[in-house]
Amino acid sequence: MEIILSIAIGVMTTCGVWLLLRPRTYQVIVGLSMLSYAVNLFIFGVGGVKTNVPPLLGDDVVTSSLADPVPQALVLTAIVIGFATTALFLVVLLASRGLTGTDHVDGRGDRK
Amino acid sequence: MSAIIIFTAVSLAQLMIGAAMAIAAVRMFRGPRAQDRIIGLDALYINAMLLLVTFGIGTGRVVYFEAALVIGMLGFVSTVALAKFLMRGEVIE
Amino acid sequence: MLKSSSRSLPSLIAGLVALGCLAASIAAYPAIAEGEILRANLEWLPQFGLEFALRMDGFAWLFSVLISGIGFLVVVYARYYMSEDDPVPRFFSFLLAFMGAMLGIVISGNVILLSVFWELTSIFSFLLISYWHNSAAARDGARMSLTITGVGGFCLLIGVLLLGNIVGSYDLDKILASGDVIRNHPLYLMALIFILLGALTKSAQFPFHFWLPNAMAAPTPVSAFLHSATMVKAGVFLLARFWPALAGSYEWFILLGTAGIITLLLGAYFAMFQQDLKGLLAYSTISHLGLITTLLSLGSPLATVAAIFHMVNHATFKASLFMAAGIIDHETGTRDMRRLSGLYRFLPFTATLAMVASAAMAGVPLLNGFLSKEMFFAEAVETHADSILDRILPYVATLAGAFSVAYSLRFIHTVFFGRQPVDLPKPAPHEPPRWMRFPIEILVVICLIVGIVPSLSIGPFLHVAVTSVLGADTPEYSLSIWHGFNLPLIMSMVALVAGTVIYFVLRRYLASCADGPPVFRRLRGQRIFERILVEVSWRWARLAEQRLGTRKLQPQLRWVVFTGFLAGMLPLTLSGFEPRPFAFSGVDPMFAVIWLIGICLAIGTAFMAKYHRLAALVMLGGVGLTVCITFVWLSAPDLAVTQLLVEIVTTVLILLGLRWLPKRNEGVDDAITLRARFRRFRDLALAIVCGVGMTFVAYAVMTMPVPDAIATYFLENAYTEGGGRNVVNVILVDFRGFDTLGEIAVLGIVALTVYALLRRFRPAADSMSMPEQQLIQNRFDEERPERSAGDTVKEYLLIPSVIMQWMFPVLITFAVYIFMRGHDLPGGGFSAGLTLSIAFLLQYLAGGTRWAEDRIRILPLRWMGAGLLTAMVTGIGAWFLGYPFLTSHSRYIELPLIGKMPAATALFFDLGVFLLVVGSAVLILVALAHQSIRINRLRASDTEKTKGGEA
Amino acid sequence: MNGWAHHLIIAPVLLPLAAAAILLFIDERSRMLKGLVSLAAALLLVVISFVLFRIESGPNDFEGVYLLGNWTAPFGIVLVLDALSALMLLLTSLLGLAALVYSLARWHTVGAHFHTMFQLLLMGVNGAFLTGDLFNLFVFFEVMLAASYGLLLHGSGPLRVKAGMHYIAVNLAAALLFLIGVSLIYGTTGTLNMADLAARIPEIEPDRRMLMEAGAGVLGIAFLIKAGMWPLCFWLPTAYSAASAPVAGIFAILSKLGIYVILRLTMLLFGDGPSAGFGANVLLYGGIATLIFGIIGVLASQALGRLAGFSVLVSSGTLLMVLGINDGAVSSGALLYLVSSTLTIGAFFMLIELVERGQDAGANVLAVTMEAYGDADEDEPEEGDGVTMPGTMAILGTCFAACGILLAGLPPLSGFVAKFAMLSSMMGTGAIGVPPTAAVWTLVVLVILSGVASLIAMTRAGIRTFWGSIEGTVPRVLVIEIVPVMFLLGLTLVLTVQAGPAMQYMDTTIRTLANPSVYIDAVRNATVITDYDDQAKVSTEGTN
Amino acid sequence: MLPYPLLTVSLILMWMLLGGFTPGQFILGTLVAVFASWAMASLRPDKPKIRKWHLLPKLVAIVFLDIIRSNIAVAKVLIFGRSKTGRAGFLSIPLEIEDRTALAVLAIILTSTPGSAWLEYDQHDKTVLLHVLDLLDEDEWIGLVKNRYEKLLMEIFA
Amino acid sequence: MMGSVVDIPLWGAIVVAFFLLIGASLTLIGAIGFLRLPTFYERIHAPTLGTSWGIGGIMLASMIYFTLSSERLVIHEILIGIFVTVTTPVTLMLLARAALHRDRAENDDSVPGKFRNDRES
Ligand code: NA
Ligand code: NA
Repeated sequence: MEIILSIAIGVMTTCGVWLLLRPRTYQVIVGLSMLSYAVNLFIFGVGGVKTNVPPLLGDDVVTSSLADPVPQALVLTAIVIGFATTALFLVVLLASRGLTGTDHVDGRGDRK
Repeated sequence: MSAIIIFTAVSLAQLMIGAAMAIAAVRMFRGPRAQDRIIGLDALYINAMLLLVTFGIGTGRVVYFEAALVIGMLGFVSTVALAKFLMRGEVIE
Repeated sequence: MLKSSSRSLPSLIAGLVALGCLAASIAAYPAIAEGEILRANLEWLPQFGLEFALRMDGFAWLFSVLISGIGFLVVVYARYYMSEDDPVPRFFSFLLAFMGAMLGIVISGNVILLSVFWELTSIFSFLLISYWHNSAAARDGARMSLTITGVGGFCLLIGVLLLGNIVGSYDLDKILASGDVIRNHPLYLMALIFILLGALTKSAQFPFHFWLPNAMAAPTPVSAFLHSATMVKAGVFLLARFWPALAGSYEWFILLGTAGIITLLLGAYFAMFQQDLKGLLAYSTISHLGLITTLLSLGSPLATVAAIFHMVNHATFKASLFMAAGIIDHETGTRDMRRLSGLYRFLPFTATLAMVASAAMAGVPLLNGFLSKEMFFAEAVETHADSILDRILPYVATLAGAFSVAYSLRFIHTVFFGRQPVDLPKPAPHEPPRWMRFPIEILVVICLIVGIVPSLSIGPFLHVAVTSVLGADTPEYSLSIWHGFNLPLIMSMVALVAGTVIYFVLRRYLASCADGPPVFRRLRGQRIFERILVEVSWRWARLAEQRLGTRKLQPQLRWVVFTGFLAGMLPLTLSGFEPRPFAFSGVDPMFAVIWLIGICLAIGTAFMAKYHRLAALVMLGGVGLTVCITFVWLSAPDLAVTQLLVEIVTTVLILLGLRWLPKRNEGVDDAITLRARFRRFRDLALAIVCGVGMTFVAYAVMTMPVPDAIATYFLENAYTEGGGRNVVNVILVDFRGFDTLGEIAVLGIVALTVYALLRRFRPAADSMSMPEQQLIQNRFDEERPERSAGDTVKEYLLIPSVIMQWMFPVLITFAVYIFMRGHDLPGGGFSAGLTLSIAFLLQYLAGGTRWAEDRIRILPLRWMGAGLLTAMVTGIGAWFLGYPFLTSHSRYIELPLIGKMPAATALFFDLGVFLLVVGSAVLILVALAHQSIRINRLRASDTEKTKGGEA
Repeated sequence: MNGWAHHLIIAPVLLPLAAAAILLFIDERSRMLKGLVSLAAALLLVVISFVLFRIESGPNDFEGVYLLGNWTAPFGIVLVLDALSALMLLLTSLLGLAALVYSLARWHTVGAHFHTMFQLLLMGVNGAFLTGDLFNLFVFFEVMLAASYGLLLHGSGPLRVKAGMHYIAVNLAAALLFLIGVSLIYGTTGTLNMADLAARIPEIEPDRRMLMEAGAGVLGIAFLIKAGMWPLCFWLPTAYSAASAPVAGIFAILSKLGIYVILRLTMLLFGDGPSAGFGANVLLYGGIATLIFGIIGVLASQALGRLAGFSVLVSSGTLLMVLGINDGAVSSGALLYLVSSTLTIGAFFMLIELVERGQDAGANVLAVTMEAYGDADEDEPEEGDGVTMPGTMAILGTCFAACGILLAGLPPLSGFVAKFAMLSSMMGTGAIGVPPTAAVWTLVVLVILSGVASLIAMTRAGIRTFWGSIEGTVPRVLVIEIVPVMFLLGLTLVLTVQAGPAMQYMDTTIRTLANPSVYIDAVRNATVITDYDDQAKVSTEGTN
Repeated sequence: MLPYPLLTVSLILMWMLLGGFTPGQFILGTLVAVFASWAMASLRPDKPKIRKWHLLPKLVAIVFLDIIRSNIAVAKVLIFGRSKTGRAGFLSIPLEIEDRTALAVLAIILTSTPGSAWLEYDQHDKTVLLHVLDLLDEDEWIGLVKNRYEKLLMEIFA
Repeated sequence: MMGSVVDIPLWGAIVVAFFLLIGASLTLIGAIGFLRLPTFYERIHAPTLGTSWGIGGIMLASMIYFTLSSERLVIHEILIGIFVTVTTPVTLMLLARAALHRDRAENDDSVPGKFRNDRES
C-alpha cells in the first residue's frame, strides 16, 4: 500500500509543481490544489498506512492497533487551511485579471 | 464459508466498480465535449460511492457509510454547478 | 521654536554657549597645567567596553580651547554674515551641535566614543555644508563630504575595533599605554590602515582630498570653522592622539609620509591656480594639513611638537582668512579673483588684517606661521628612516613653501591691489560692521603675539599639550624666533624669494586662466568620484539587481521549489541515506486501480489546465475524489467526509471564478520559441525530480513506524479524559483545540479578505459583457413573441429547482446530525458547517442571488463573530474553574427519554467552529456570486456614461 | 504567577482575537467605534506585553509555560513565555500600536475590515512567538499570513493586487513546505512539541535522523522564505513597498518572525548533539548572499518604498549571517540589532508615505484608492483635513534623517550601537587576540558596506525628496500620523540611551537559549492543574 | 406551526434512520425536523397539494417495477446492441400537468428509469422533450408517459 | 482488508453476494455503455443503470449484510438510494439541457428545437 501511496504522492507532486511553474494564474491555482492533495496525503501517510482501523474507540477496540490519529488531525487542519487559501488565491487572481486585463501571473499582456 | 463467499463477492464487485470508474475516467479524459466530461465525473462520484459501500461490507464497518451518504446527498452539487456553467456561462446569476 | 527671521537671539544663545564652553575649558586649565587628567564616566554599553568616558588632558584641553574659542568667534561673525532670509536658528543649532561633536572627539576617553563623535561631525558637517540646499553645488558638496568622511568613519571604527582586539579595551589610556604591544601585533598593519583611512579622509589628505574644495559651497562661517579650524583638524588630531600607540613604525612612516608629502605639494600647487578665493584657501588648507601629516609621519617627538604647534597656528590664520574672504564675498558679491582687484581702498581694515594673516600663512617671520614652518623645515632635513621619502623631503618642503608664498602673495596682491574693480555684482563695497571684523582682529592679534613672543604666549599651553601626547618622550624644544643662521632659515629664504618670483612670473596667466592648475585641470577628483559613485552605486547596482533578482513570479516559485527540494534531499544524500527497496507485497489491487485512475486524472489535469479549464477542473475533482477514497481506505473516515465537502465547495468556487477569466483558445500562441521550450523542459525536469524525491521520502517515512508516538496517549485517553470516541475529533476540539482556534481564524480572515477585495472588484473589459450563452438565449427569447426575456433560464431551472429546494431542509437536518455525532463518530463542526453552507449555496444555484436573498437573510459576519466568540468564550470558561484556556469538561448526562448524551464543553467549542465555517464559506460564496449582479449595475452605469459622453 | 495572572501568557493571543470577534459585530460604517475598539485592544496589548516583559526581565527565574487545555507537555499544545518571546511580544505590540494609530488617520477607511484583520495579524504573530508546538506554529503562521494577505491587499489597486498575488503564491508554496517538514519531523520523532523534540533528537537512530534533518531542512526553507533569504526574497521588496503605509509598518515584524523561529529552533534543536550546527552554513552563506543582494537593491532603488523593502533584506541578511556564525555574544548583539532595525524600518515605512505625499500632491491615499473607477459610493474616505502642522517639513526631515542614521548604522543611535555590539564581539574586545577569520572579515566588510550603501542611498533619496524641487508643497500631515513615527524613533532613542540594560537583557536571552535544557525541562516538567482547590491551597502556602 | 407535515415526518424518519430508532432520537429528530421545516418555509416554495394520498404507494410500485424492467431492457441493449428497428431518438410529448412538483416527480421517474431521459420542458407549449435510447414506437412511449404516469400524477396532485 | 467479517448465515451470504454482484454488474454494464454509445444523448442513459439498480443492488446487499451481522435492523442505506434517485435527475436534466443549448447554438441539425443561432455560420 505504501508504494502505491508514495507513487501517487510523487505523481501529484510532479503535476502540481509543473502547474505551479506555469505562467497562467489558473494553472497556478490548479497546481496549488494538486500540491495540497499531495502534501495532505504525505502528512497522512507519515503516520503509517493501515487499513480498516479508523481511530474510533469502541468498547472492544484495542487502541494500539488503531491508525495514528495525529496525522489525521493535522491533515484536517491542513485541508481547511488549504481550502481557505485556495479561495483567497482564486479571488486575488480574479482581481488581478480584472485590473490588468490578463491572466498572466505577472500581469503582462499576451503577445499577439 | 459465508465469509469466503462475501469476500469473493465483494472483491468481484469492487473490481467491476473499479472498471466502471476507469471507464468514467476515460470519458473525463476523452470528452469529446465538456458535457461528456462532466457526466463522467458524475459517474465517477456514483461509482466511488458504491465502492465505499462495498468497502464497508468488506470490512464489516458502518463508519464508512457517512462518506457514501455525503456523496449520495451532495455529490450532485458540483455537477449541477458545472452544468449550469455550461448552460449559462455563469453559476449563480 | 524661534522665529526663523531673527538673527540676534539665536546668535546670542549660540555665542553664550560657545563662550561657556570656552570658559569651562579655561577654568580647567590649572588642573591641566598640573598634568592632571580630568575624567568623567557614564556607563553606556559596558558589556562591550563602550563607555561614555570623557577624558581631558593637555592636548584635549588645547583643542577644546581652540574649538570653543574659534567657535565663539565664528558665531559672532555669522551673526552679521547670515542674511535675514536664512533660517538662522537652524544654522546656529547645527553649528553648536557640530561644535559639541567636535569637542566630543577631543575629550573622548573611549575610542569607540571617539568614533561616535567622529561620525557625528560628519553628519553635522553635511547639514552645515548643505545649509543653502537650494544650490546644487551645496547639495553635491555636502553629499560628497558625507560619503567620504562617513566611509572614513566606518573605517576608523573597524580600526579601533581592531585596536580593541589587540589591547583588550577601548579605553584610550590603556591603548596609549600599549604602543609596543600594538606595533608588534599581527593585526597592527590592518588596524593602522583602517585608522589612517579614517584620519586621512577627514583631514582631506591625498587621495581623498577632493571633497574639501567642494565643501566650499558652505556658508563662509562654516568654512572658517569646519574647514580650517576644526573638522579637518580632527584627522591630524587623531594621528597625534594615537601617536604614542601607532607611530614609530616603518609602515606608519611610509603610509602617512607618502600621503602627507603628496598632499603638501599638490595642495600648494593647486592652490596657486584657484580663481575662487575660498578654493585657494581650501587647497591651502589641504597643503597645510599635508604638512602636519608629514610631520606626524616622521615619528620623531620634535616633529610631533611642530605638528601640534602648526595645528594651532594654522587654525588661527586660516580661520581669519576665511572670514576675510567671507567679508569680501559679502561686500562685493563675488569670490572670483579674476574680477576682484584694488579693494584696499574700500576695505582698508579688512585688507590689513588679511595681509597679516596671509603673511602668517606664507610663513613670514614674526608671525606664528613662520615658527612652526621653521620647525618643519628643521625636521625635514633630519633623517628619520632612510628612504627616498626622507631624501626628497627637504626639497619638497622648500618647494611647497615657495608655492605657499606664491598663493599668499597672489591672494593679497590680486584682491587688494591694482586697478579699481569693474562690474562687481555689488557695487561700492565698504567695510563690514564693526563686530563682523572683530573675530578676525582677535585671530590676527593672536597670530602676531604668538609670532613675536611665542614662549610667553603659546609656550605653556603648547607644553601642556605636547607632554600629554608624548609623555616621557617629550623632547627639548625652543619656541624662540631666532635659532641662528641655519639650514631651515635658508630654506625659508629660498622659499620666500622663489615664491615671489613664481607669483610674478605666473601673474599674467593667472589673471585670466581657467580655474584649476594646468595639466590637472581636467582631472578632477570630484568628477571621477561622482562618476564612479554613479556608476557603481546606481548603474551597476541596478544591473546587478536585475541579474540577481527578479520581479516575475515563475522564477521565484522555481527557486522556492528548487531550494525546498535541495533542503530535503541534501541532508539525505550527504549523510548517505539509503532509500528502502520498494516492496509491492501486500498491495490491495483495488487500491492500485483507484490510484491508476487518480494518477491518469492528475496528469490529465496538468495537461488540460491551460486550454481546457473546465476539463481540468472536472479532472481535478476526480483526483480529489480519489484522495477521498484513499482516506476511507486507509482508516480516516473523518478526512474523507471533510475532503468531499471541501471538494464540492472548491469546485463551485472555482466555477464562480472561471466566468471572469479570459477565453483561451488552443493555437493562439502556437509560435513556441526555443527559449520557452527550454523553460518548459527545465520545469518538467524539476517537477519530475521533485516528484521522485517525494516518492522516495514518502516511502521511507511511511515504512518507518512512528516511534513511541504521542498518538498512543491520544488513543488511550481520548475517551476517558476527552470524553469522545472519535479520537481525531477529540484531538481537534480538545487536545489540540488551540490549532483549531487558529484554523478557524484563518478561515475567517480569508473570508473577510475575499469580501474586501471583491467589493472593489472590477472585471476586465472583455469579461464585462454577458456570457455568450446568455446572449444567445436572450436573443432567442426576445425574437419569439410568446416568450419574454429570461424565459429560457426560468424553464431551465423550473423543475430542478423544486428538487433543490427540497434538499434544503434535508441538508439542514443532515448538518445537525453531522455536528452532533462528531465527537464520537466521523463528523464535527467543520463538516457540519460546510454542509449547511452547501445547503445555502444550493438555493443560490436554484433560484439565483436575488431569489435566495429575498428569502433567506444570512448575516455571515454575525455568524463569524458569533463563532469566534463562542469558541473563545468556551475556552475562557475554564478560567473560572481555575483551569487553563480550553480545558474541557466532559461528561455524559442522562436525559429523560433521550438517554446518555455527550455534553462536553468541547461541543460548544465545536459549535463555534460550525458557526464560523458557515459564516465564512457563505461570505466567500456570496461575495463571488454577487459579482454577477454587480456587473449588471456596472454595465448599466457604463452605458449611461457613454450616452452622457455622446450627448 | 498563579491563578489568574498565569493566564496573562495567553492574553496576547486571545485579546486580539476577542477584539476581532467584537469588531465583526460592529457595522462597517461606524468607523470611529471600530477604530476605538481596535485602539483600546492595541493599547491593552502593549500593557500586557509590557507586564510580561517585566516579568521576564525580573530577577526570578519565571518559567512561563501554559498548558492549553490542561494537557501535559508533549500531548497538548503549550505556550512558552521566555525572555525571547517576551521581547518579541513587546516589540510587536509597540509596532502594532504605532501602525494602528497611524492607520486611524485615513488608511483604515479605504477598505473593509481593516481593524479585524489587523487584530488577527497581531494574534497570529503573537501566537507564533509564544507557541512551543511545531504544528501550532504552522497554524499561527497561517493566521499571520492570511491576515497579512488581507492587509497587503487592503486598498486594492493594480500594484497591490499584483504584489499580493506574488506574495500569496510564494507563501502558499512555503506553507506546503512547512507542512512537509513538520510531518517528516513527526514521522521520524513521533512528537510535535518543540521541547520534547529537542529532548528526543539526540536519541533517535541514524536513518531516522537523516529523514528528520531532511524535514528540518524543508521546514527551514519555509522560514527562510518568510525571513527573506536570497534567492527566496524577491517578493519582499515588491510586496512591502506596495502595501499601504501602516501595513508595511507592521510588516516590519513579519520577516523577523522568520528569523525568530530559526533562532529558536536552531538553538533548541541543533545546539549540540549529533545534529549540532545543522544548517549553520546555509544561514551563513545565505545571509551573505542576502546581504549582498540587499545592499545592491538599496543602491539600485529609486523609490523610497523599495529602498525600505531592501533595507528589510539587509537586516535579514545581517541577522541570518550572524545566526550562521552562531556565537553567543554576536547573537546577543544581533538581537539588539533585530529590535532596532524592526523599529526603524517600521517607522521608515510609515514615514515614506508622509514624505511622498508632499512630493506629488496627487499621489496620496485618495488617488490610490479611488483609482478612477472605484465604486464611489463605497468606502469614501473622510477628508483628512487636519491642520497642517507648523514645522512639518522640519519634523519630517528630522525623522527621515534619523531613519537614515539608523539604517546606515551611523552613530549615535541604536543602529550603531547594535552593529557595534555585533562587530565588537567578533573582532573587538569580545575577541581579544583572536584574529578575525575570513567569515568574520566578510561579515564585517558586508555590514560596513551595507551601512555605506544605506548612507549613499538615503542621502540621495533624502536630497531628492526634501531639497529636490523648490516648489514641493508641504504635505498635509496629521498629528496622529507623525506621532507614531516619532514614537518608534523615540523607542530607538531609548534603546540607544539604555543600551547597557538592553544588552543585558539580550545577553540573558541568548544565554538562556544557548542552554536549551532550561526550556526543555520547564516544558516537560510543567504540571497540569489536577484540582483547582488544591492548587489554590498550595499557592497560598507558598506566599505565606 | 408545522407548515409541511409530510416533510417533517420524512425528516424525522431520516433522522431516526441515521441515529437509530430510540425515543431519545425521536425527540431530537422532531426538534431538528421542525426547525428544518420552518427553514424550508422561509424559502416560500410552491406548496404541493396532495389530494389522494392512497395513490402514492401505487405510483411507487409501478415505478419500482418499471425501473427493474427497463434495467433489464437497457442492459440488453448495451450488451447485445439494439434490435434492428430500434433507434435512439428525441421525442416531444405534450403534457397536461402544470404543477411544478408533479412535473418534478415525473421528471424523476422518467430520468431514473433507464432508457429515457428528460431533456427540456417548454412552459409555453407545455411539452417535454425526451430522449429515448431504444425508440421502437413513438406512440407507445407517449402513451406510456401519459397514461401510466401522468394520469396517476394528476390524480395525486390536483 | 477483511479485518472483521462477522460470520453470518450462509443463506445470508449468498443473498448478499447475489445483490452485490447484480448491482456491480449493472454498474459495469452501464459504464460500458457509457464508453461505447456514440452520442451524448445516448450516453446519458448508461449511468442510470448504475444509479438505479446498481445502487439498489448494492444497498440491499449492504442492508442485509449489516442487519444480519449486527443482529439489528440496519437500513440507513435506503437514504443513499433515495437521495441518489432524487438528485440524479437534476444533474442529468441540467446537463442534457445545457448540451441541447450548445448543440443548437452550433446549429446541429440532429438536435430538435425551434432555436437557431443566426450569428453562427
Ligand atoms: Na419574446
Ligand atoms: Na433515465
